[in-house]
Amino acid sequence: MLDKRVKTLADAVAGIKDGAVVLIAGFGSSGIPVELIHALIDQGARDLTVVSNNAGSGRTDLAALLAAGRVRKLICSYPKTSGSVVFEELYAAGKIELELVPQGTLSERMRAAGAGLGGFYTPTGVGTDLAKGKEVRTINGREYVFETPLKGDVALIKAERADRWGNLVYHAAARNFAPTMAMAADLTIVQAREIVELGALDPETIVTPGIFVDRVVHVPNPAPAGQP
Amino acid sequence: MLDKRVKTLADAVAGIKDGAVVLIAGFGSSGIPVELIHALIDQGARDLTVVSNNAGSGRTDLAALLAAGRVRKLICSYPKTSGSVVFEELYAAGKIELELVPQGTLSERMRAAGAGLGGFYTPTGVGTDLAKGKEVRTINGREYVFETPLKGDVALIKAERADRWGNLVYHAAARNFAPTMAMAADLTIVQAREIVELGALDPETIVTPGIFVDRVVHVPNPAPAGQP
Amino acid sequence: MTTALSRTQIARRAAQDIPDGAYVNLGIGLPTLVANFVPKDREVIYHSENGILGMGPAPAPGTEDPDLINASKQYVTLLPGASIFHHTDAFIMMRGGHLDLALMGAFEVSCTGDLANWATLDDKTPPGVGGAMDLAAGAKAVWVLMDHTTKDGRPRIVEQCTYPLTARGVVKRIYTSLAVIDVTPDGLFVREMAPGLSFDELQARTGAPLRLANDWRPIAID
Amino acid sequence: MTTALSRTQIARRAAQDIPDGAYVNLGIGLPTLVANFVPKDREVIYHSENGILGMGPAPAPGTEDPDLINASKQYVTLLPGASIFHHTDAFIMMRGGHLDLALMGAFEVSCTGDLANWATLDDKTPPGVGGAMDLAAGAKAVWVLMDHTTKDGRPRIVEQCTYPLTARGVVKRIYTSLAVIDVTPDGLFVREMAPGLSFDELQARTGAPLRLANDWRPIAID
Repeated sequence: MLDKRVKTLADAVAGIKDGAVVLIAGFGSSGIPVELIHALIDQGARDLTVVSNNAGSGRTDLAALLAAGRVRKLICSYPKTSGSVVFEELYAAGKIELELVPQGTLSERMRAAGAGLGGFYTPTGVGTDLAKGKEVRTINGREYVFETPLKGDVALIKAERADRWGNLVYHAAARNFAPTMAMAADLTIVQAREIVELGALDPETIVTPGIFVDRVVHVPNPAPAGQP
Repeated sequence: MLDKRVKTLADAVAGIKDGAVVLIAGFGSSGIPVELIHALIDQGARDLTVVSNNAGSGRTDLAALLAAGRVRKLICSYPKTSGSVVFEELYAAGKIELELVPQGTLSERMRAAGAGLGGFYTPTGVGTDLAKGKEVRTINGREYVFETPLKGDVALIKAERADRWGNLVYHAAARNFAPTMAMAADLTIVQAREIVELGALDPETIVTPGIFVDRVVHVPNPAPAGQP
Repeated sequence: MTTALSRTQIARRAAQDIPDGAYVNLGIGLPTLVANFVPKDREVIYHSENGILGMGPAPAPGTEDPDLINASKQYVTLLPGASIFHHTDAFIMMRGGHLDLALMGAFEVSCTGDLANWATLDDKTPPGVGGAMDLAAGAKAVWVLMDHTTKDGRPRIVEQCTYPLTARGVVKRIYTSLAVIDVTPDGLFVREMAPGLSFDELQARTGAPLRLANDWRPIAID
Repeated sequence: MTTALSRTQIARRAAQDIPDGAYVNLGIGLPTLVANFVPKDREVIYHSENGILGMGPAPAPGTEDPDLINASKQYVTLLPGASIFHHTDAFIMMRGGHLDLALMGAFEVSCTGDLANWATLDDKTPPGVGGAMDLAAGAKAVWVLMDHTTKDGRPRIVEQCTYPLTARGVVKRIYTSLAVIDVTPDGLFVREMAPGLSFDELQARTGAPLRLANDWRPIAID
């Protein structure tokens, strides 16, 4: 029987190693897997590379992971949001490495990893500082930058509903990076507000097929992200 | 007001030019836009390049377009299916050009066109006849073939339901190539079994957002593909 | 006396030019205001990089959904016909040339349409690029909305950008506090000027050569 | 007297090795039969390249849906937990290493695991590749099911393929009418042989050197 449910948040994040590349879904405060991030803090892995669109807000969730000194490097598109005080302090103090990636390239690089591709050419960033040192190729008269896959050891995802095969649907625009991150990591861990019977999700409206998911934990009342 | 509905099949295919690259959705007999193909035959455009996974079956729809001598070249992954007699005759007689592309590469090349990418590296086909003459690059110790975007002038799509903004949902596994082809063509034309009021489709379960669609025509009782 | 346009007036002016039925992405800040002023008889479909097409106005107080926000992280609603998709698909729309218009703020725009709007020259605060480079590279047209000069009077429209570039040669039109300017292969053409402003005054506050269009007119401010 | 396995028996034998909970793609032809013989206490999730995960058995007569077919264009059903997605996503699963197993037919397999199963040497009939190259390149493991020799007795397991390649070095295990053979970095290891067959007889019908595993056993045919 295929059953991806685990009982506790500690079970969900068990085995994440020091030095892991951790993809954390969410955009601003939407779709942030707050409880999984706090479980990761409790779990203790350090020297992490975190890939997430923003850099957290306030003092909880991603900001708390940063504040705990667990993150060596952040790969993101927009670290500077209202309330991203923890990141800004660490950055000003030279205590965290930042790889800034255009948002579409960030998402596409993770997709490439999940899709088994070796890389792709994008027009995004041509002629800018973010393309410095990268191969540029003219294809059909237009310049493109070569970008490589960005693979995660782990992905942390927040879903609205899941079943025991790991099929997922999301709430409103909370899905954002989650479907792509789910396919781009070796170990995809999901917190779901509701766990439903197999067959309860309409096959035609499942957003993330279970093949991309490894563990599902039930978090019925998820906390909002970035709260004090 | 944004209204992509057109009244007739003739209106739907109006303006398709000789020499056009036409993406035709469907896999086997599922998801084939039969009525749009027959409208294209009536419309008269010739010297077409058709991109479709198979080569038609029987004497209707895609097979009828081939039989009418309108197709100069077929780009597909699997032309040899039960009933693909018309294509086989043309092929044996040297009357049609065939570009055979691995199915995942076919789909990914169209996606690249829709996504504005200049190309990608895939492990598919390395060391095979289908990679002959193509650039091969070793990335992180693995060999990949360079593949280029495949853009359509036109895409013909069959959907289950559409609204006036061109939002689409499909029936069962009939969606197959349609969502990718819809984004890869300059002019995406849809036949929908049902046209619903704006707002009737659940925003979270729309499969093809209307931004990828240009024209929608109502075909309430679509004929099955490949019938005699 | 010249009356420079306020930020609201810049947004209001740009809003008049958004066509009916257009797919539009509104950047963070000033461009976000534009939606408030588009004539009500036009149906404009707003895109947000986090996976929304068909955004409606801000929700009534108490009905906000934390999972329904725009790129500026403000609460939004969905219009009938809206669709939700994931980030990678949202950027297919942006990078793949499917959006008719991207309205963006800028630090500087060059006379050849180079855009600089993502990074300052300050090393201490972390830079943020977001979706700016994807939009700039991929939208069918990029319009910039910005004050005509910096707070201390230096021009933002320049021969060559001094700020780090977002993309080269992409800006088609500039709406500033003083003028509406088209970026063309033949240079910068002034289509409209703030009431009371002379061309010489405008040129003096601009860091690149301007040409006055034959059919120029004063910006209509209501 | 050796009794070679029938096609059904090859499928039946391979079915015993499919693990509980595996994501599996069954190629056109012989592999498609395998699903009928997997032990009922195992939950196997079948993938189809046209965008289905969680296919169930053939539908009852009269309940067929022309839009619910597998890669062999046969009518299928959906199990509870099934999902539908588009072609490009279906191939992400195949190319991206998300499928545990791909079972495929073959014309030839080489002793280093090269696979040839998409094109004959005949120029007159059009070749068809379908998803074979994507699956071969991307599945975590590729198992081949085929007759041990051609109809006229030539070996299909060879030093080097004479048919056009589908992929190099991808086949991990071969189920034939005469044997179950593992492809390893140390060569071909015979794990099982058809009842009554001697190793020398098997080697004689094989175009590449075989080694007999210490723990080999006769194929159990029920």
